[in-house]
Amino acid sequence: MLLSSIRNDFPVLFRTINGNRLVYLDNAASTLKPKPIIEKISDFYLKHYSNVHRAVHTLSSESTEMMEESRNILASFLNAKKEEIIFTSGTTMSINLIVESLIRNCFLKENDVVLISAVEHHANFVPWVRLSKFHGFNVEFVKPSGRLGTLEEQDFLKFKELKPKVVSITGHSNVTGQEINIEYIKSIFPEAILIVDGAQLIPHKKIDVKKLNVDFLVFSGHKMLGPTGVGVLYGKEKYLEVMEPFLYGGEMIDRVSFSDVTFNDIPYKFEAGTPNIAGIVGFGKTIKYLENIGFIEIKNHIYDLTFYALEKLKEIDGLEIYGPLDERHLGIISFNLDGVHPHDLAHLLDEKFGVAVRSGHHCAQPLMGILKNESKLSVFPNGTCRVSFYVYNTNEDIDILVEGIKKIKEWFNVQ
Amino acid sequence: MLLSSIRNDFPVLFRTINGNRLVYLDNAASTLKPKPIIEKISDFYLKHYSNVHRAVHTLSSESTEMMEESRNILASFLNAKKEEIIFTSGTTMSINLIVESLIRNCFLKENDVVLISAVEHHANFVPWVRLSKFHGFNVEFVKPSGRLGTLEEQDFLKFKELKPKVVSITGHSNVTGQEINIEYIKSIFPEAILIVDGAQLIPHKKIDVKKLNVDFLVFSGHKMLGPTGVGVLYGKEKYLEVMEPFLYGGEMIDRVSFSDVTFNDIPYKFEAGTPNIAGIVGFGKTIKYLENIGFIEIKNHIYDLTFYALEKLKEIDGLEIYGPLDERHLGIISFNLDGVHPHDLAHLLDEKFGVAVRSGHHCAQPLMGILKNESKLSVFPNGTCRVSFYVYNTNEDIDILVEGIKKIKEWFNVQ
Amino acid sequence: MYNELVMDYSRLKKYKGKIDNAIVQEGKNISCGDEIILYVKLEDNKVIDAKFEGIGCAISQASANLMIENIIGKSLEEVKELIENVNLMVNGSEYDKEKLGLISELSEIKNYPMRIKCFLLAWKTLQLLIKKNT
Amino acid sequence: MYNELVMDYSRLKKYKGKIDNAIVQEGKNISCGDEIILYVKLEDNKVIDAKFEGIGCAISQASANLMIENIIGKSLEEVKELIENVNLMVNGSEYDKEKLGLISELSEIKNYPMRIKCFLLAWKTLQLLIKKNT
Ligand SMILES: Cc1ncc(COP(=O)(O)O)c(C=O)c1O
Ligand SMILES: Cc1ncc(COP(=O)(O)O)c(C=O)c1O
Repeated sequence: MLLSSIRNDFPVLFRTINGNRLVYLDNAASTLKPKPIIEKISDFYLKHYSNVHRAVHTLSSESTEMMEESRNILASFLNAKKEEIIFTSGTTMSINLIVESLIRNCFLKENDVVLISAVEHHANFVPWVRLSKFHGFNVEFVKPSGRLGTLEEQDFLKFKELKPKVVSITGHSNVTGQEINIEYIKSIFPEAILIVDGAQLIPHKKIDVKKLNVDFLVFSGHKMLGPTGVGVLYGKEKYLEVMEPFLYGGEMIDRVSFSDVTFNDIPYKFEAGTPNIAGIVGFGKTIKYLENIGFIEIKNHIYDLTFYALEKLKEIDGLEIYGPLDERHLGIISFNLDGVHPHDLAHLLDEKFGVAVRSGHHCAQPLMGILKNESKLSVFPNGTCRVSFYVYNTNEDIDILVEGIKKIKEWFNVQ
Repeated sequence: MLLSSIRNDFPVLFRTINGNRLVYLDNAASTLKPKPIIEKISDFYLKHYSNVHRAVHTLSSESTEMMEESRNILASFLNAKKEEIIFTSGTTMSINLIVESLIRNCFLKENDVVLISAVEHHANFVPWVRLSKFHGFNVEFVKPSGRLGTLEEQDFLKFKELKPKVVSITGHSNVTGQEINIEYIKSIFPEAILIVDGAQLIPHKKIDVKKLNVDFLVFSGHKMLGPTGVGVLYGKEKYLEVMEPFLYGGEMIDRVSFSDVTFNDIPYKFEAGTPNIAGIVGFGKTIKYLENIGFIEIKNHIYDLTFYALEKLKEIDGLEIYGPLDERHLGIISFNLDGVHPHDLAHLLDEKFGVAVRSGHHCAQPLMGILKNESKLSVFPNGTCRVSFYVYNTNEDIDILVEGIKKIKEWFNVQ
Repeated sequence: MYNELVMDYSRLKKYKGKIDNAIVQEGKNISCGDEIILYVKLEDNKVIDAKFEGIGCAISQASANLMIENIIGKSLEEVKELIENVNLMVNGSEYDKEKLGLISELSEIKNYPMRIKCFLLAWKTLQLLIKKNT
Repeated sequence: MYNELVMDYSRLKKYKGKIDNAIVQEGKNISCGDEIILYVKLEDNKVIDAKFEGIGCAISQASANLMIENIIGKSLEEVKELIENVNLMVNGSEYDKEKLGLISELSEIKNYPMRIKCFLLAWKTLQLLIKKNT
């Protein structure tokens, strides 16, 4: 599929916002949905839907088959076994599952060390910090020493001697757009359980979990053209086999008596209750859709857009860009315009130019504190503007964005 | 809307299964989905979709408004405050949230008593039994003393002196179809935290949570024509305010630092991460759709079908029906045909007559053990056949079912 | 939303600064980190002077300036009425347009749920100040 | 799925019962509670007799009866081959149809993922019995 014709799959791109055509640059929050995926979901509901796993009738067989087909698609996408693919409601749930399960299994105990970074999304930050209060393990933070929020490889080396039991790191920052070198981190902490938050990574990078040798990899459907309410937890079989479940209920059990319970095999052990069947079916279709475009093509396209945008944004006086300014910077650009609050900038870009961008702390308050200390702006407004690209974006989108920023700058009389 | 014309909203009802028209009687597992709700979801994805809550741009405002509109619909449906409506991925997740949160808050402590019944679905059974092992509270079980799995009011009285801290009971059994008298249970245990599993109750009964005075009420969208992956947790404000969250991540926080976290207001405190936005929007539409039919009409219709089916099934020699045989029996009928394994019956009903019914333990293994002890059959096959009705079912559906059972009986040469 | 009124009032300097011997109240919008310090001088239950310090978006600044302009010289009773009407306006309810004067030209704020917090920062802080000091 | 073969073999009586001094193995399908007790008599690595007790659905009973009929008189090697081919058939893979004889008339089972457990109960139990005793 040609990226140039892909826009036709997204009718919302032909909407106008206050008279301007929509320029959607909030993809890191969530992407738009193409017609073939929406139709797959409708079609499933209209013709095949019923509950899965538990019945012998035709509709239930069809639903089960369609859901398990999605699991196969995800497994081969990641080069995992199908038993290693657990469907969750999203990245947040996936991470909470891992943390709580490690605790219930007494794998994480008092005084153990968990290493995360200071650029994590709250989803990979708050569970660790909060549950450490109840269970007494210690959370350590790799803080960025590079350019305005950039994690450098040596930042991790300092923690080697702490022998962290768990290292949980984003594969791609949702604020600075920095891609993190997971291979390198794995090589520093070969003994640790390595969890990778792939929410921003997987949308543009096909990962071979065997090759990368991560223990857990989590991501969400909605950030890669897929439906809401569905995410994936990949976990190595050897961990999943012994881990205590997170949610208890139907389908995840083997035998239930008044005194105790035994559990079903993986992956079902971790999928209590009726799953988001339509979401899972839609997610399988999503992977097929993206593979049809080609992940190499997707990454190249996003790379080109990022490069183009960085060049143009750098030209604007008083505009401060966060994160690395080299090839590690991909897909997401956070910035501030001196003298203009990010909420005003985002609001006006939408209102006057039809450009949808995000403003705020992007669920990364700890990183905002760090950027504030290092910012060269006269006032750091405790948040940033963020633009982020996906398959349907064009250079013209970026031109409209840049024109918009310039006009708003004039309007605010920023010198 | 007339129930007679409603079938047109469900195109799948016009499918044939091996040449027979589909008779869908597996509604207790999950219901079919009507066109208006599927279209609402498609339309939302096609025209308005983006992430919620966090952005100032137009699409995000629209998505947020549509999602919060669903919350308002659910709140007024239950006569709750909108802050008391938490969206989850389903009943199973709702119950797990409550159990784990009560534990984290140290509300449930060693030696405390939790009272549940022996007819609970695993979703309201396994979390209590399993987590009691880790945390040392005691789970007590109200066992049915009535006809073949029927809970009687006096069964509860015996537990009064144990002063349970928590009473968690299904409002409607998914096996016997018995509607449970929640008012009565509330009156026996006025001091206990009362949790009602409404997964099978809410599809046909509009509950006023203020009047019923329950502390928590949980249910799933997919069992009442709604989308998969979305459920509701109603909780009294006074509990939600003080409870520890279950999932940690974005949107549920207030302030995040390297040392601790403070939380957002309810309901957001309990909705970490990107919600199942399309599912929630669809669920709001679902409630409107059902209210348009009218909950009284729905209940009457299901009552008529149940009465008709019970009469007809009772006539079949060797067919044993479980649960009460009075007006407490509604919507769901579990039975066994002597000498025919429920899997065979269910399979043949589908294969030869297009009738979709469920067979097995219905995620209620403890109850199966009880039924086995009390059964009058020559061999109780450790499971039952279950038929269940919803708005689109007709007496003709039941005629086809009964004819099918009779033919299969002949075929198996059951005397 | 960004009409001339907002732009002009967001840049206004005259109500910015400290007042000695005034009642002081801090306010914070945690979601965006914006802060305000409000100074109000009361005499005989009347606001005789008010100023504020702090940073924030244009909407929060304009709203704060308009607020100060509208409370100076007013009795506490009148100020409370003003706050009440602002809250009604923001919620999209019926309100007394005359009482709000220029402020009502920002009524469009009700359509921007994400910006209401910005708009209300000063007003919430004022409300707290009154509650604590009367 | 429910052809005459299944119906007939599900009702067969001749392979039901105990065998004294045989190797015994219990099997259980936890999801439906069905149980089987398998009795196998070996001599010189050959199955000289086999029977089973237990209840279950028609498919599990037919499958058990067909299994017994097909293993009596066979060497352990041949039995293992049989099991292998049954597993292949059930998974929808290529298998040696001739080796399975009548059993292959139940190959449709592969289209009923919910019933495969029923079909395999006897076979899994046999597999376990062999594993434990050789
Ligand atoms: C009574 C009862 N409780 C809980 C559940 C679990 O609901 P869900 O699978 O939607 O989480 C069900 C349905 O399977 C049920 O019937
Ligand atoms: C890096 C990162 N991790 C985790 C998340 C949370 O994902 P979700 O909201 O789908 O659970 C996000 C997105 O918001 C993210 O960008």
